Amino acid sequence: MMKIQGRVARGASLTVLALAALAMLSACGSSKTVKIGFCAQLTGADSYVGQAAKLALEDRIKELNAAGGIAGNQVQLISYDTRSEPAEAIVATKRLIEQDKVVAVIGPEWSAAAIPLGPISEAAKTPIVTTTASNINVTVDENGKLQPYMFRTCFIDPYQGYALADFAYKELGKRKAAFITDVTAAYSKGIEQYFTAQFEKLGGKVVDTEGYQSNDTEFRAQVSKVAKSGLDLLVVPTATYRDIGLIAKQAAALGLKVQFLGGDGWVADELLGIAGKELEGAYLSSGVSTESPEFQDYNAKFEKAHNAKMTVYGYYALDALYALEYAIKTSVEKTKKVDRVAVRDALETMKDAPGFTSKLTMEPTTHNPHNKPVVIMTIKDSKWQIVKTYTPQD
Amino acid sequence: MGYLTSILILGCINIVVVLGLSVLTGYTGLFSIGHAGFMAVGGYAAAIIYIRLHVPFALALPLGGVAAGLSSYIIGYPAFRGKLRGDYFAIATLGFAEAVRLLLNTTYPVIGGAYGLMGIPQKTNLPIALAVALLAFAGAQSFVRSQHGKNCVAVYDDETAAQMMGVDLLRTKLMALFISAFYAGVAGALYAFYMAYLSPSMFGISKSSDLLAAVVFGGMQSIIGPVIIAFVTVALPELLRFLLAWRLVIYGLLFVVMMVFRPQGLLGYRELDFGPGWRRATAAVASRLGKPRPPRGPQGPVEGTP
Amino acid sequence: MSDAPLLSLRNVSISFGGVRAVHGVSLELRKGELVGLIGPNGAGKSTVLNLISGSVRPTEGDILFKGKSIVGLRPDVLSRIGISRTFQNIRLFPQMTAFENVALGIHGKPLYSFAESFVRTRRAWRAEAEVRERALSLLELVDLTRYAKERAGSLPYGLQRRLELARAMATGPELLLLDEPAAGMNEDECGSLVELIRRIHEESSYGMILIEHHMNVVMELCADSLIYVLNLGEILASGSPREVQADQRVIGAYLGAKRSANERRRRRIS
Amino acid sequence: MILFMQQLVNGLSIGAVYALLAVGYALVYSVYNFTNWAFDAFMVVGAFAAYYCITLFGLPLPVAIGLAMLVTAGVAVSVEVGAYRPLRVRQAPRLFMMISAMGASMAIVNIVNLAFGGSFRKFPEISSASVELGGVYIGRMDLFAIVFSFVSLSALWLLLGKTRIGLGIRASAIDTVTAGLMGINNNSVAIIVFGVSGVLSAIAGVFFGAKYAVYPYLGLVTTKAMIASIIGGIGSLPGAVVGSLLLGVIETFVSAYISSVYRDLISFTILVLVLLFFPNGIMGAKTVDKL
Repeated sequence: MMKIQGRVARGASLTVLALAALAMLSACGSSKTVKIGFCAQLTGADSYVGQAAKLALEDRIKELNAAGGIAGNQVQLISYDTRSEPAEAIVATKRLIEQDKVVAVIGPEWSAAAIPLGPISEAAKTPIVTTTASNINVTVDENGKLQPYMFRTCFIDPYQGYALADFAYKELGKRKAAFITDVTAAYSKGIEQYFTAQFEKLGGKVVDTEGYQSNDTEFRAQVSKVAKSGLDLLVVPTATYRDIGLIAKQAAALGLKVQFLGGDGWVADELLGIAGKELEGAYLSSGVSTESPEFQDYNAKFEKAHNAKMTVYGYYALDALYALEYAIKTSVEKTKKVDRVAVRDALETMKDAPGFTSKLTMEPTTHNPHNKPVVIMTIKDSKWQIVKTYTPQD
Repeated sequence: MGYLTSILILGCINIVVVLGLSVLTGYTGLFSIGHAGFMAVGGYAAAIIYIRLHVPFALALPLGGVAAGLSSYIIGYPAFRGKLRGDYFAIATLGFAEAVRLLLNTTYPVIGGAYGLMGIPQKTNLPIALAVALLAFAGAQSFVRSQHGKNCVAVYDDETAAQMMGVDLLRTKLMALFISAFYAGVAGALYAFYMAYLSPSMFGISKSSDLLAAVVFGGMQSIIGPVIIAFVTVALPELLRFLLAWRLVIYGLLFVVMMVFRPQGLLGYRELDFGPGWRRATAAVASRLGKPRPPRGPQGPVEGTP
Repeated sequence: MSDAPLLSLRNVSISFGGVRAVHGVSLELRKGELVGLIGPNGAGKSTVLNLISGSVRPTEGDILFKGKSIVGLRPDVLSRIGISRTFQNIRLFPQMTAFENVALGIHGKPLYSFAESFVRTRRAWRAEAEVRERALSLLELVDLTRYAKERAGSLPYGLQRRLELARAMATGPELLLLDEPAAGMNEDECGSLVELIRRIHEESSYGMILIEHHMNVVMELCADSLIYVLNLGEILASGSPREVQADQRVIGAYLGAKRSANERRRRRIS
Repeated sequence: MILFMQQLVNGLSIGAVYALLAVGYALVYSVYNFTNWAFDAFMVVGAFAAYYCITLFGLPLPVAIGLAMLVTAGVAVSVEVGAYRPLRVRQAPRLFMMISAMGASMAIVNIVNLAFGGSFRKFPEISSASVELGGVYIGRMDLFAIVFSFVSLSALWLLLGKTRIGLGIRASAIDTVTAGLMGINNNSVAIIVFGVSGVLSAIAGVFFGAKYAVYPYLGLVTTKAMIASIIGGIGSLPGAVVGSLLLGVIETFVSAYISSVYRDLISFTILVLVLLFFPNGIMGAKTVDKL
């Protein structure tokens, strides 16, 4: 009996030892390096979101380090895969903060994973800059309290909902909207809520709201029901291109000809592949667009280097990195070292800092980027086309 | 070192639920692929009574376990009365766990629904997790050696013979399920107070099948084996994190290899020692054999039984 | 009540989907009496045992134990009120040791509460010691103490038979049903088994029903008591061993009807 | 009224997808009464094989489907030989086979995901056009699915009922060891059974891919097929089809008339209720535990 216990005990202690060694190894590193964490969906069905962004960040950091890093510090990017699950995102973020001792974290990209990180970032006093999590509760919780260490570089759903409603009512002249919403996604519910508020304020009416759960593939029941609701506009604020692709195909199969409207969750070239024809003439809101002229040469360079197409998620990630560059520089000027709290303060008071897509100004009370433009796009013979740009002032 | 403690804490939490599951699957032979459902019930129950009813953390933990244990009767009672066995019972537990997860998904305004329940303070730290794990381990060891525990093994080995020897099948199975659900509930509560956040998607099918695999790999009718594997299944994915998608392929192939080449798992069917009680008894027999005595006929029923 | 028979079957029958396995069987057994139950294969002997031990439920008739009807009670309830049995094909708990198998008979109905199985109270320890004491004495009785820690599944056949007997006695029964205990045993193993069963019969006050094919075992053990002969689910005859052996109907049932000499000759040619 | 009819047709069309899968699932269960959890992986392999036959090699649809059937049958048989046979020969408890099946499925699905990436792909050939009958739209694909599940059911019924191989399969289902003694080569029976169920799941994969999209996680729908075949009566082939159509219609009416958010919750609740109160489903065989 003893022989077995001995062997097993030794096995268990070996595992623990290996773990400790691994932890030690990655914790140290030359003192003149600043570590930035990046947590994104690198595998699984939504890997299209994380992949391009990771490559874009690595390119930018190579440039920075070649030019001497940020205020003399070489930059190191540590990225973890969250497999589009909130629990994994939390564990990965904790690992970045506690073990890798990063000064700040970029990502996660979607609201469901970003919202719970508020209290965690505050406890660890480490700023987190989410890239495309547009739900309002990411930076301000339900009862209005600001999450001090949470920031974002994309516009927020209220503004996206507002812009869409305004465009649908005034430009498209639609009066009776129906919704098919992913009730399990904070992002979808957010857009539905703010769109309805603005649309009804303008005099429109929401005739029917149908729900579904994420990862559903069957929408015929909802589409058939909506088709009979006398709608002239079908708003489908899906969190990923997959849902809208399926809904559009099934709507076509059921002979429903209606004007589609959606949010920036649609943005992925795969959507054009699977439902480009069915969504001809649909409109959607998006942050910045890969089609806008000023990014064409960057896209070309990126495509040549990685033979993968650049995505909007990459632009937002770069915005987050630029914001951190500014904040780290300010922190070094003020406190002579790269300090998490100093970086946070710099982010909060950032005014017209150089960004990738545009100048970055952070609203101190809500930690949302100030007047980030919303671009309204349409799908014309299976390609994105920019139609109009909304900026928050008007 | 924060990260290492988080692996140790998550390891302890996994150990607690795997200990409960090894009583149900390893010792009583009832396979469940729905134990994430009981974890969810325990986690949400503990979090809600803590936040809404201000029940102290030390009480919320066991109460979470009790809630999960009681919920096990919803599926257990009809299943065992209907003599559900093998695949059927496993699929029934899968159905139960998915129903729990989907139900939680639709509770948005009340307890956060699919967006998750926030506002849970982070109470679970390493000492608490270790203490609960040790307590669970001692409890499981003591249970499997008890008369109730042996009855479970009898139910696994031969239900009909066990019944003939006076074992109440329904009560024994419900007891084993209650224990495993209670352990899962406590583990769920520990998890809730560690992550400071709960979302239904944390308790999906993949979590349940990981737990079942931990018991089967650890070895049937063994406590130590599943405990080691329970810890490894938490540490390994973190270690293999750099392998990204490949780790799921390796993980899947590991299932097949283990089942084909070492079905009894790490330490299956091999209890490491019998514990003190045993040594005293054999000594007593040895001393009596020394003195020749006419073999005493079996007395009537032992006093104390009705 | 005290003179009511330990066990009485009244006109018990059962049919499995049209096939009448047992029909109109009645028999009585007093405390301390050892009764034999013999008959050709498929006569329904084991079914009678299954009826008494509650594994199957009779379609007609009644079964009384100490004057009270026990039809429809679960086997574990029957075991607790004093009915125990061995099985035709051994059904020990293979993964458990010999000691654990016998102990299981004692604590089928656990002697302490669910909570005490986690935290042993003094009462629980005493109950454990008691169970160990009785189990070891039973093992001693069937001479298996040496194999106490062996896995039941790995014991040789003859020892498994004796272990099953010890386990059946462990429940503290008043009625012991033995289903072909000597099956598959050679001569001297039968001898020592007969010796063991006789000793148990003399020293205990069990009522016992013995199903057995080894005629010498039955005849020897039931020398001064009754033997029932079952054929095609009905009681063909009953009486002392000598009467039963001489009864033409019994011989016919076992060996087939006596054929005239020439009929045998004709059959051999074709 | 048209909405009712449309929803009924929607229900039947989803039911047909479940039926295609449930028949394959019930076949393996009826023969080996073990839940073949690797079933979703076969479906994924079938869908991807057909998709890449068309896009990479430009093969016409029927040839692509034929090749997909072959590839999937091959994968199914190799999974049987690799992951199940050693356990079956050793008569390991069925639930060990279940875990081995889960492992095989996890490995295959993730290999496909790694090799081809997780994004959605559209089947170029099969158009999802639908025909309109009095205001009710019926997809051509759905008709194909309903027809095909009945065809495959009756073909299987004939194979099992009327042919010598079928007799061998049924014999080895009842008792593998004795069947072996009777000269039936159990291994070849296993190859036939898993080959056939591989072909069925390939068809279901291709069909699902065309109706929805081709992606590595399309196998999740097989849990619904499992529920359907349990409702119909586990192990009974006609039960699988009936259960599938029933589940499809119930699901659609729930999401149409109650709320689509509760659809899956309702189907899992039905599963638990059926398992608890009619464990043999509508048409399942009563299994008595021989004492």
